[in-house]
Amino acid sequence: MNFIDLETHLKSIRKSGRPILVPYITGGITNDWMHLVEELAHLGADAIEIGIPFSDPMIDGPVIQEASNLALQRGATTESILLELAQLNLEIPLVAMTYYNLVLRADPTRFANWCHEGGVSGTIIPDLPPEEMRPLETALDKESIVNVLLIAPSTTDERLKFIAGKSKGFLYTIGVMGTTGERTDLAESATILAKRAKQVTDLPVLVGIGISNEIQAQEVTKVADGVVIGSAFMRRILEDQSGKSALKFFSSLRSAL
Amino acid sequence: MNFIDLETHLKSIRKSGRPILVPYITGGITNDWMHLVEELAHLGADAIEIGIPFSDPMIDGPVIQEASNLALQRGATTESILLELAQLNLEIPLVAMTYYNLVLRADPTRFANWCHEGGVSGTIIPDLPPEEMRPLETALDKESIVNVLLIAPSTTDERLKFIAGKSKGFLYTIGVMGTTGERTDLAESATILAKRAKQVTDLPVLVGIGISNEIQAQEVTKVADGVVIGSAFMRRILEDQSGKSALKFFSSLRSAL
Amino acid sequence: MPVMGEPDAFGKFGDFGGRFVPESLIFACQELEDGFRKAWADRAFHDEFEEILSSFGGRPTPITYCARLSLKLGVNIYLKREDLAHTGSHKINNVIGQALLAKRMGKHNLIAETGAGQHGVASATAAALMGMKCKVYMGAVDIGRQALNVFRMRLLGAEVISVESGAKTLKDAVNDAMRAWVSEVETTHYCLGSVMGPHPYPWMVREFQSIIGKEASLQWEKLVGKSSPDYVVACVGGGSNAAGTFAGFAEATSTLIGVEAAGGAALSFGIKGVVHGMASSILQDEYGQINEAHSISAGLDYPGVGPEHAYLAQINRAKYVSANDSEVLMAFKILSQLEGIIPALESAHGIAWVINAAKTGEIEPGSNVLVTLSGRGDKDVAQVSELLGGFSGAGPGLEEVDF
Amino acid sequence: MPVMGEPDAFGKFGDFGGRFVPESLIFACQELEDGFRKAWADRAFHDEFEEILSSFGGRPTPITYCARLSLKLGVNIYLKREDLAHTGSHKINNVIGQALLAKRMGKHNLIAETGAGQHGVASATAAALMGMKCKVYMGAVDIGRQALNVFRMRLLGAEVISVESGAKTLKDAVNDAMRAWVSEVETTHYCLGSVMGPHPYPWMVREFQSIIGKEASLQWEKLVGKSSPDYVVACVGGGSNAAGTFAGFAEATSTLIGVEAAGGAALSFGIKGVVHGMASSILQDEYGQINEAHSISAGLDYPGVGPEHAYLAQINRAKYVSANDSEVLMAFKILSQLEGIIPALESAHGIAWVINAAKTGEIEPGSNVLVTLSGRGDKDVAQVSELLGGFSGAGPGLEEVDF
Ligand SMILES: Cc1ncc(COP(=O)(O)O)c(C=O)c1O
Ligand SMILES: Cc1ncc(COP(=O)(O)O)c(C=O)c1O
Repeated sequence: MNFIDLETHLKSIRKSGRPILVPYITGGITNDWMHLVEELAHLGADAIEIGIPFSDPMIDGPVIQEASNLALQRGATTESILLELAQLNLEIPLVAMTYYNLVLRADPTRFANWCHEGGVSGTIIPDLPPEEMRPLETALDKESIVNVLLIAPSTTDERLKFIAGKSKGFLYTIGVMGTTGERTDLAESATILAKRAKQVTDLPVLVGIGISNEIQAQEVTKVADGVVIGSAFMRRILEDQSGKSALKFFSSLRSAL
Repeated sequence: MNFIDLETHLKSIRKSGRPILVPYITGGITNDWMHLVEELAHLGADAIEIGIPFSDPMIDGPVIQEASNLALQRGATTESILLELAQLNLEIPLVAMTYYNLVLRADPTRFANWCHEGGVSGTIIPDLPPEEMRPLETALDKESIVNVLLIAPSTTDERLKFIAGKSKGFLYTIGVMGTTGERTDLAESATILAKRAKQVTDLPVLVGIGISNEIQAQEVTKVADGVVIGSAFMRRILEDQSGKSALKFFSSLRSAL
Repeated sequence: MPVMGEPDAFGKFGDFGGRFVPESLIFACQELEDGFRKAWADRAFHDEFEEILSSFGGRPTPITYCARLSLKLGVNIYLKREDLAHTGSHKINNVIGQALLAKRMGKHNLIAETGAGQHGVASATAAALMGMKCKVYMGAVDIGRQALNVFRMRLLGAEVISVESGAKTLKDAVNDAMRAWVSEVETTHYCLGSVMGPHPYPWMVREFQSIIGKEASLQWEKLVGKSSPDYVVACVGGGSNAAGTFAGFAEATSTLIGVEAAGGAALSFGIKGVVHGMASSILQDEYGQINEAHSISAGLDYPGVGPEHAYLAQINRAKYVSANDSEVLMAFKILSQLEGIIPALESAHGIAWVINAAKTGEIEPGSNVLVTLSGRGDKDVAQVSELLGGFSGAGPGLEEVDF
Repeated sequence: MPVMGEPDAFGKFGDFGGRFVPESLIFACQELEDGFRKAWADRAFHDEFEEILSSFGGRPTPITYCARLSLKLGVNIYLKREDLAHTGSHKINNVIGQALLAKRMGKHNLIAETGAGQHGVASATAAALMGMKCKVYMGAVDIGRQALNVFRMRLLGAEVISVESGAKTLKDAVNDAMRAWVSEVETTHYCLGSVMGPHPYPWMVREFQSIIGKEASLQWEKLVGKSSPDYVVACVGGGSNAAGTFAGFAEATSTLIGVEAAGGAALSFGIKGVVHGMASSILQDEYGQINEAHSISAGLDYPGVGPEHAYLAQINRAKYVSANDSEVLMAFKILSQLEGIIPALESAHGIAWVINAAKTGEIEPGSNVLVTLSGRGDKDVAQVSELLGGFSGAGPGLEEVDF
């Protein structure tokens, strides 16, 4: 695998004027999930977030919970998912998303190692606050992998600056106070927060959590540099394991942005 | 009905040297219970104790409890039983046994009146202690009916004298610490108590509660002047409502004494 | 002479009380009276009694001001919290007293009657604590209805004896316990559960329970600062929690209110009679046969009432009223939802009356009302849930209470 | 520096604790920490907290000397009686504190998680008392098992929300409560039930529960006269009753013993990890997936443990042991039959360890042992009866206990 620098890659897309589109997929969710990852890349994903399933995913709503359980039942582990990724050869960066207990259990160094093997450019650990990320960061640094930090509508200005200063790759903007999952309306909070973020950082600002359709994606990317699409995509995989309808949904999103 | 003085009658039997034998029957226990009363008189009963059934018969064991319930279900009341007795014409005295609530509910004067109508010579109210018997006694006195008091193995010497002094008709000796009902062995306590009673009173001393068969009756009447036979008789009526086996049992008792 | 003093030489409170038992029990009652008299005159006995109630039983129980309910009703409601006593009701006060007394008198076996099982559990508890044997008489019907309490008693080491006589409920359990006592009287103490039965029980049980009223009146002074509540309210089954409470306020100006279950209101609908060794007001038919009582709360299903209550009613020192099942269910819910206290259904009778009386103005606005909460309602939750339509779903009757 | 002092700036006790939550909850945790800090520095808050625990909650709870059990074991056993607190366990201490704090912070809704239902009932109680809305998250499986507690909560006006995620038990209820909190954080306080979760919960809940240990150490001086017990023992689920108890003796010479359920012994068999917002010792598989805990007592069925316990174990100030289900059942019976106290199955873990340790001589004869009896066992009676063979008949296992 060729190593892709996350921040450079995303910034170059931003520079091109196109909104950044990052789909999320739970690793190991189906037998041919790797194929889906490849398809996403072909269909124009700018990066792909790979979820490593955890038994107690605190920030995830019902769809991702179900996907995580399914993947775990199918035997997915941190190692198996990351090492499977090594077989891919993509032109876009991969970002591994998981919870901190899996990192600790593997040990940060081994985890960083597996990420490296899998060609992962960045990590997202939503329950790992910046104050506690030193051990992981140290391990990731050795592999030139970055850790992406999150901000939320409730994040204070001061803290937003602090987080933006520590985040690498991009800034993950939690669009809504809540768990992952689709919402009928785009939360106002998403746009407001994206605006606040843009004022303090040059990092690409991607909004995740709560983006459910093209209209919302268009709306939010008026301010933000891009979006992460999770539950809306995963729900379609759970409903149709072939992934066809999910990929179709992604295509139409891509055309809209 | 001709009035029979209880004490005189029993003393004359005692004088004849024959043990006094008093069967107990629950009033209203069968349709022809009056007939059983007559039969008992013919078979040599020296007096008959007529139980007036109460819902909560504190000193009665299972047999008399069952008999009381049956009689109540058949509609027996204090008044109905006592007034039915008026139809009899016996040569022996009748003694009404019941609990104080029925006396109070009727009112002592009315109760005494009904007793008088029924040709009853005496009453036994086991839950009415001598200290409380004034209202009943006053009412009974007017009808020349006597109230029989009870002593128990736990009665102190001093109290035994007190009770013996207040009892009329005879002294009812509770043979055993317990409820009415048959016992395999004659309680030693019965003989001891009868002896104690004989030392302080000239009243006939009759032992009741716990006398179950001829041998026990013979044994106890070596000391006491007679016995009251309750559960052993009533059990046979409950088992054979015709009363035949009960009467047969009574006959054999009579022959033994 | 104090209003709630000793009964007379015959164990009478006015016309009520006495010792209407078969001669076989007279000696035992006398012996018990003597034993109690001596113990109660002995500072050491009081000390031990109070020490156990404190270190084991959880006394003193607090007085809780019901802020939200008081606001709604416009009268100030205070609860004396017997629900916080060990085993969940005031019954523990009495059994600790009697078990201590029994031990002092050299009797190492206890027998007790029970209806819903609260007194049985308390008796089994006292027996376990003091290393005594305990037999509990309980109607076969009640055993079927109160399986959990049966198991609690057995767990505590007591033998539960099924009473098959009569209607197989509380009244019959009393009969059978008394019958059993007759034949075991030398080694056995009969631990009666309320201010009923032959002398000295009504007096003795009231004395043991008077710790409720004594505590409450001292606490009242500290808490409210006035000399006494305007109303002192307690539910009445046999009448022990009421008697124990009233004992602390009988000499005060408080209006004393005893609340019976409408289906077991011996003082409202009873007639003077004699049962279970005492003369009192008793539910009976025209022939003098004792009626079964029927109410939602097993602990108030008793056709009689303690004789001292009949006396207090006669001399107009206390007033006796009743609450029906639906008022009680409502009070049960109201106290739970407004104050976070699930009361025993028995205790909810007192609350039910207060709610009604406050609404009708019988209790003047601004009055201070002390209600004895005789027990906690955990034991009743299963029954109430059935009455309200089961555990699952939104079930009727659990909408937020508004009145 | 005190052994059980404040955690560091990151909310850590040594290597454990912290605030491992999504960024959406960071502000709420900070706000809560600030609110708690201010309240806890305010004499008026302490006064109100203590006043409610006393007038409503039944504090102080007594210390009971177990005369018969002590005689049998040859060590002196004293129980701190949290079973006598309102709602039947120590859980009320914490919820009163949190509900008061929430009100002070202007939040009028509570959410809570519950396993067996004890913390849910306590939370619903505090909400009813203070006129707050309350939602309780409870695993669908637990709802099925604990129908009575579900009804108690609803009776108290709380909404019980069935958790359908994961294994549908306590751990999943915590997840769902946290998820719910994220979206309601402005109006809602998450009333966590033990010394777990993100900072400041482990510290705050320990402070609210430390009333157990503070009371006990004062009572101990009066009662026993020695400066401190040789052993201080408490069961450990999340660890709140143990932390609250230990807080009163951490500076003393007492050996502190936490007793976990053998099937949920996070400290004996767990590995350092992060779950529910904290770094602690956690039962997990080789991949880091969290294991379900399994024990007879629902309240100890938790795969983690409060971080301060992990710290106290690390620095060897407290020792953590475990008791298995059959030892616990035996202890449950022994305490019932020898002392007249039916303990919660959770609390019976502490007793079980003491019995074993006294028998093996691990506790020297003549030692003074203080055990926190965290709750009463009424809630467990139905379950135990099934385990012992049902309510009726002589059933196995209820023969008088002899050991
Ligand atoms: C909680 C409670 N309250 C009241 C009563 C009624 O008894 P008493 O009137 O003797 O207080 C009972 C009887 O079982 C009870 O359990
Ligand atoms: C009675 C009782 N004890 C102990 C516990 C365990 O909790 P903790 O370890 O936080 O005290 C519980 C939890 O539900 C409980 O109900």
